[in-house]
Amino acid sequence: MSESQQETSPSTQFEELPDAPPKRKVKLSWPGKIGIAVVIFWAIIVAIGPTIAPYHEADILDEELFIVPGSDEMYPDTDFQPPSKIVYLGSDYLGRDTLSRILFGARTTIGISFIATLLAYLLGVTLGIASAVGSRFLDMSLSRVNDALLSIPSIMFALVMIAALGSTIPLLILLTGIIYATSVFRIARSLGQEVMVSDFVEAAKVRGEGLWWVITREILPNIAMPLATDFGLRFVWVILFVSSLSFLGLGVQPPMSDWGSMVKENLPGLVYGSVAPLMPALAIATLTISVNMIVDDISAHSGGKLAKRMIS
Amino acid sequence: MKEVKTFQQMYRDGHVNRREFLAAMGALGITATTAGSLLGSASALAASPTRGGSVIFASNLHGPDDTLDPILGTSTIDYTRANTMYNGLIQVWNDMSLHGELAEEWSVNDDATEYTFKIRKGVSFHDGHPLEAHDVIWSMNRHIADGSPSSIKSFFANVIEWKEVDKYTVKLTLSSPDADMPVKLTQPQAKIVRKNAMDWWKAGTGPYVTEEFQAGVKSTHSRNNNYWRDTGQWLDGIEITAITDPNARLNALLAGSVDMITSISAKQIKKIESSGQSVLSVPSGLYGGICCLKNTAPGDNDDLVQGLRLIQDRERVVRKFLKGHGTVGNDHPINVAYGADHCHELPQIPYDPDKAKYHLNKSGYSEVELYVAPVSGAIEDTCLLMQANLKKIGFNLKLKKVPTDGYWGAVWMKEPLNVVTWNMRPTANAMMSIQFGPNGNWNDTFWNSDRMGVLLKDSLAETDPAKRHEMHCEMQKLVSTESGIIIPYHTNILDAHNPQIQGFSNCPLGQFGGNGWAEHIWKTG
Amino acid sequence: MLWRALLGRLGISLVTLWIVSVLIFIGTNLLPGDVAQIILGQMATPESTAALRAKLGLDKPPIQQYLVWLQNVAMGDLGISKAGLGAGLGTPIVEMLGPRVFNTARLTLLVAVVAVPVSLFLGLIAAMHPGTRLDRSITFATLNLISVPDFLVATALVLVFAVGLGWLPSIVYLRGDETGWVLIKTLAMPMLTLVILVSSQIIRMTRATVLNVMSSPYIEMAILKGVPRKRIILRHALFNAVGPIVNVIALNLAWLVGGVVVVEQIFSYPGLAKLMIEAVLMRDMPLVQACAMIFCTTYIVLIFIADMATILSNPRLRHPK
Amino acid sequence: MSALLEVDDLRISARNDDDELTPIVKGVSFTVARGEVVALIGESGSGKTTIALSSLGYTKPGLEFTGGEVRLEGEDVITMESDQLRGLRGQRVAYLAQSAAATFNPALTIGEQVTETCVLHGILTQEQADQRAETLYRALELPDPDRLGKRYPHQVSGGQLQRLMAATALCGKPDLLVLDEPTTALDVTTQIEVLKAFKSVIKQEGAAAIYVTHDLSVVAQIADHIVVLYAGEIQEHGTAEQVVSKPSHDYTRRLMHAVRPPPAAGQGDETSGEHRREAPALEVKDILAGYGRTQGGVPSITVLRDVNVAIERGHSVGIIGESGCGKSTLARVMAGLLPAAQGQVLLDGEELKPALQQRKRDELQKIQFVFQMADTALNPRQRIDHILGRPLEFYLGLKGEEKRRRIGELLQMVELPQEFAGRYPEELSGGQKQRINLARALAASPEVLLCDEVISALDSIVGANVIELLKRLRKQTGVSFVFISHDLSTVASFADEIVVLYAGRVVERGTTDAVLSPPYHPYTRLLISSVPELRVGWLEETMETQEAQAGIDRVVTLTDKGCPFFDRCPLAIEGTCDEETPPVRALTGSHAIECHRSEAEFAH
Repeated sequence: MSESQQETSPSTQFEELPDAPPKRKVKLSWPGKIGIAVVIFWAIIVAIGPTIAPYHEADILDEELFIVPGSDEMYPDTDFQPPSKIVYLGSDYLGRDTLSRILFGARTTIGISFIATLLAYLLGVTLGIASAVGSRFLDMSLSRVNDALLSIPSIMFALVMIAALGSTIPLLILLTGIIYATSVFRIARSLGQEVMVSDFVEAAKVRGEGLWWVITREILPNIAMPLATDFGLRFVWVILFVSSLSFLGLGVQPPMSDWGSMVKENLPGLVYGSVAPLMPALAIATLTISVNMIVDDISAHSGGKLAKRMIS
Repeated sequence: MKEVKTFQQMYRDGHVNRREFLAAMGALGITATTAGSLLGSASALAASPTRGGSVIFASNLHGPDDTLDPILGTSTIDYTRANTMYNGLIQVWNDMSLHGELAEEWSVNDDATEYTFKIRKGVSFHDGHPLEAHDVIWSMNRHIADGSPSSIKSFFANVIEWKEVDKYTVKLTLSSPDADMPVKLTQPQAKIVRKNAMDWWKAGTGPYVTEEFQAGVKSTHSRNNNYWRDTGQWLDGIEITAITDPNARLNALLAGSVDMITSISAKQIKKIESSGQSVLSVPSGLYGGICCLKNTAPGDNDDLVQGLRLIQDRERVVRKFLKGHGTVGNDHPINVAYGADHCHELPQIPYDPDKAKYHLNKSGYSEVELYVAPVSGAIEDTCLLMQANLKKIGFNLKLKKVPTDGYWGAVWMKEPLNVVTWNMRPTANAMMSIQFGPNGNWNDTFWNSDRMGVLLKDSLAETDPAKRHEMHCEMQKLVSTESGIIIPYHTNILDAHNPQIQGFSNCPLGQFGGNGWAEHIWKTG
Repeated sequence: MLWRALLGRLGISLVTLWIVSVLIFIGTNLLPGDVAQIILGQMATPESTAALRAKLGLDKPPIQQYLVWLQNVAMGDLGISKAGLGAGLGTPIVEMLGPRVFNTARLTLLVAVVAVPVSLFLGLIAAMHPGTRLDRSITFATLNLISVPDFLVATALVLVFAVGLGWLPSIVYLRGDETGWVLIKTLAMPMLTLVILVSSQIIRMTRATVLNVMSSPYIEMAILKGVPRKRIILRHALFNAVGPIVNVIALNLAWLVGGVVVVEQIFSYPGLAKLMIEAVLMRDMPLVQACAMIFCTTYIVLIFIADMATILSNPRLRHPK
Repeated sequence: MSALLEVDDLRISARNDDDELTPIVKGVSFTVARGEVVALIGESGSGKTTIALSSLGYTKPGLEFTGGEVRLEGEDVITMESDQLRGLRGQRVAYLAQSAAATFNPALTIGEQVTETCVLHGILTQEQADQRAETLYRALELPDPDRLGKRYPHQVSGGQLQRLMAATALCGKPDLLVLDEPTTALDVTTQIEVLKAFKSVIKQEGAAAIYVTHDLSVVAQIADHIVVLYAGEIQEHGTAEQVVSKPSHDYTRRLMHAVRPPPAAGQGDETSGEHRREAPALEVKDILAGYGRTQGGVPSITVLRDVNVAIERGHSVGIIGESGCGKSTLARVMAGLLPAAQGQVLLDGEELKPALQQRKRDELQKIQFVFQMADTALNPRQRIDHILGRPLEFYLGLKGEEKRRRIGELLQMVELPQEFAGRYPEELSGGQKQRINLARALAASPEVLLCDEVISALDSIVGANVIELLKRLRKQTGVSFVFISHDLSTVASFADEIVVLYAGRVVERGTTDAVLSPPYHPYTRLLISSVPELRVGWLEETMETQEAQAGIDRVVTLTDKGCPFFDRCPLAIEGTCDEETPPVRALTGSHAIECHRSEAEFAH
């Protein structure tokens, strides 16, 4: 490791010993690997889901499809059918194909959540860093407003706003983004403050560097990694939040499918033992659990510091 | 069927059990639903009413705006409470005939502008005060006062005054003829309360007295021992609440937490019956439909409306979404539940995608937007089916899902294409004139027809049944071809209850026999 | 020093509360539709609407409306709900909130009484034996539970305990006179759901915090002093982990008060969250504002208490030099 | 003497994620007899702490025993079960860590932590333990012994905590003490106190000890035997006398070489006057500075008062004082990082704006700041060429090939190979990082370099190399240096002038020779006498000569009136020194002392 060549030293036999063992690369354990595989799987579904779906998400399947050969029942039930060769994951309350709707819905659910998380980061990191580097007054004002927003139950906040402004996808994304920006703000601010008092930022300040340079060259690169890990966690919360909203009926327009409202609309099937409400719920769970497993694995390597921040 | 009667008898006498009875009915080719109701009437045969016990009733909607003030009532739970606590001047029977309630009798002048009501003597309010004319006048004046919040204020827009003739006689003067005034007085909002009532709890004359009331939570009621008539009042106590979530409501019944639940969906019937609970399915004129505003695009395009009529797979809607608990609609409100006024001669509009495609192509539209709120049990499903079927013929129907709250103010009668649900009215004429009359308050497709006005007026005066039927047929034909309403289905009024509770009427004007079940039902065992 | 820290926190809490009141006022005024018109509904005429607007003070400028509202709230007068207002007999919101607050408080307390000790115990057990099978199963189970939507947990429990086994009622139907065992059984399903959701969070946090403290030099020192593991965790580590743990408990309690919409909806539990949803749907502005104020105040008070606990558990502040 | 502890061919390895083992300790053997102190000496990475901890049967997480035995009274502790280990630790073998501040649990009282072990092991009842603790507090000369147990760790000073750590270790009357760099983090004046206390207590209790350190002069004072380690292997092993006076191994000699001689007149690096100009390169006048809200020109916490320092062109000025005396604050005031509340900062005779945001770029360029911790002063996300290139670009506008060439020159200047340009800081060792840190400051072609404790975080050999480098750079470039350190011998070997700071005031200043020879300010005298000498027996001699009172560490605060050194000063005049601000007594040349006593009185 150490390769100093000190011509001036009396002997070169005793090299300066390294301070610490070289940093270990992040190596994922098997739950982490499974997590990555599942996340990649869903990413592919987002890309090609609609093309491989056997039916369209809006298709209400014809009764003829379900006629059992030899039976004289002309109008067999099409709703809440168990998985079969016609409908691989069963049919929903209207007689639509659950599999197709999950494949179509992946794009809606994951897409909305992802964009909302990105938005939350854009807002939260910008304001959080502004708060960390800005004046005491700016920090105080931003923090208090943030505290106030945090104190409002997020579902309630969304509910009031959607009731006020109508249920559209852009609004859903905007609201979710704002709601989750509050916690991103706290993390970005504390990370920013941590870096802000470090010697290398002082060094840049003594050099006379401008604020913009300090933020982009000194602060951002140093908080990027913890923020990236937190992004995963936040993404999970956002998926759950968006699902809860659509479960409460504040979501996308029919016949578009999203996983949360699929659970909601098929809930009556539960008492008949239908798998229709379980399948989308499982889709949500596989994705969120996987992301969490990856994050857990990574943060286990960074000494659980992340867990400490999860509180915010 | 003689066999059926025999089996009912056997069931009543305990020779066959419930399962055997249903099996026997199946063998006779009787559908499960019918068998269920036959079983119900068999039980009714079996048991004579018994006094005692209490029931918990769970409606479908409640909230902080629940009220005991009759004039503010807007929901089933308010109507139910009103019928439990109060009486009106006039009541409607199961056969839609009108009878005096707190009014012993009434008379009307020739041009229907003056009514005289004889108030029943010996009736007292829950707080002991006797009922007199000034109570009636005070109650009715609340609807016509300036800024009155009454939800049926418009019904009484033509009232000049309510006047006390003597202690037990009231005279009503109208500014314009109104033969339907007695029907309006049967509304739950038009209940009679004690003059200057401040606290509604003791302000009624009805069969049950309110013990406790928490808006959005529940109310409890106990028998009024000084009730002025003998209608049974079998129950000791009644608890009225609501469970908003349909699944939770059903689960509550299945778990035995409540005894009666309103507004079940057709899809829940199978589960309810297989769990040993009873379903009350009353055929009704209640319908769900689609309004195309005739005064604006795209509803003003007849081909578009025609195309949308032809794309309705009505049979499938009734079969699949209503599970048979309803009737196929023919794009006018008057179905078989209206009896003689229903026009059976009118041909049924078919499901014809090809013709629909032809009309839609001709209309020049390839895409329209329809506002949907879950205002009626199967309306959302119907629209989704319509959307899927339109997609097959290359037409894009965009659905804009909006919440029910605020729907009637913000969407209905405003957006060019919207959905609607209408309760059954006591008469075909009342129904038609509210929605399609020339001066109808709620002409929700903005369709105006002079001919319709003439027919409405004449049919009221016509005494010959055949001619009257003919007039009604013409009206129904007009509505189903020219107006902007599309009515794919009429749905039965569906409620479910614990089989121990009996004595429900089949009045199709509201949940559980027109919301007025409190004084009739009883609980066995 | 201690007092300065406490007063500082109190000041921050009050400022936050004030900002909350402004936000709530703005937010609720964004809701479309004139409250007066909504109250009057289809019966609205221009005159009656104007009259009601004047009566409700809606004709005044927004800032004045806000000040009047704030003053009333500060005096404990949350206003009159729209319910029954038209008849001139509006229901005071304080009265309407009473039973809902009671219900929410009851459920929250029952859940907290079960969840907090259980999760502290499990979290500590996991932290005491890191890497063991026990720890890994606790970690894995809680990871899964915090990853799935709350409605899935709720429905799965209904499926098992109500539909499948038939042990518990699937909805909460409170007659109001339940006590003891009957009450517990009635509330069992939402309680169970919430206990599971809340515990997973607290367990993970407890474990992470204690493990974090476990990597500090003074714990290594305690090991080298031959202190038994149990004492290391319970005396050396836990004392230093109080702050974050109390914080996470406070956050979860706040969530139980205002964030359990889905659970209250599924089990039809007449709590505050459900009341607020109903109020939003009915555009009952004073009621929405009152509910929101309760939620936010609860949150701020709980966080304040947690901060106090953190400050008080810190000997640096308790025993200044 | 029978061996208490025998370490026999001990091997310890680190296991990484890929399950590969890297040897850390490679077959080490030595013994510790009863009543004997054995020192393990080596630089960081030599495995000295790892070896010491093995006597408690403990390895740091990630490490594991891979061979050999560690026998305590013939019993191998490596193979012990955890129950046995618990009995061993604290009871028979006790450990004293480097930083007492970190190893005392902040949430528990001192008393509980001191007595915990012996009560848990059932040696003493709580009452007996409390009594014993009190006895130990007295023996260790801790203040307020009867109430100390009820206090919390943050309520006592660092030096006291370090002694309390000893009390913790000794409370259970262990056979063997393991002391891991127990004085490294302390100021010299405190260090001597603690060493004194340790030595007498060890003798009193008759315990054996393993003393881990990198500082040979400390070892010489306390150890009977010395084991010299490098990279997990023993280089030399012998009695203290033998190793210190006749080192046989190359590495030992290098360690000896790195120990700077005690400060004395004549060590200073007299700079020729060739760079001298009229005005000093940098001068601060009547500085009053501190932290917190400023009211009426006075900050709520005042750190510096009446400070005047001038740095002549090409000269190097050493600023010395204990931690908390305000020396880093002074550097920050000069750099503009902390605007002074009152007073002036002059560059080439021109007044600078107090805050750096208001200073011009070329003014900033002329004063460069070298931070203490190279670890944190270099952005871990930037490559070395980027770190060095930025000032070139920023101040000098260099770009492309020119910039690259200059980076190469800078690396050469700080004696680092060219390929380091492509590396990240975390790939470098501590000394290399400090060189980069220096090179970055030099890249700006400054006139004044502010060096804040630049070698205090480095091991002795590495530190000595950096000092050599600095000396050479000074000759090469003619840059003026402000050299801040708590180590008088380091300053003495580098500076032409010395400024002694005590509690935010300049108590003495002058040329190095003048400051290091009588007359002394009483505080300077204490500082000079506290620097350990590399010979056996120095500690005992000093303990006799030194004014015992002055050495006791106190919380040093800047007093509003009087002389801040009053309460430690052996020459203090009651009623005067605590009431009146001492006058500045100008002596020969630029030499000045701030004291109420006359030259004659402190000249002895």
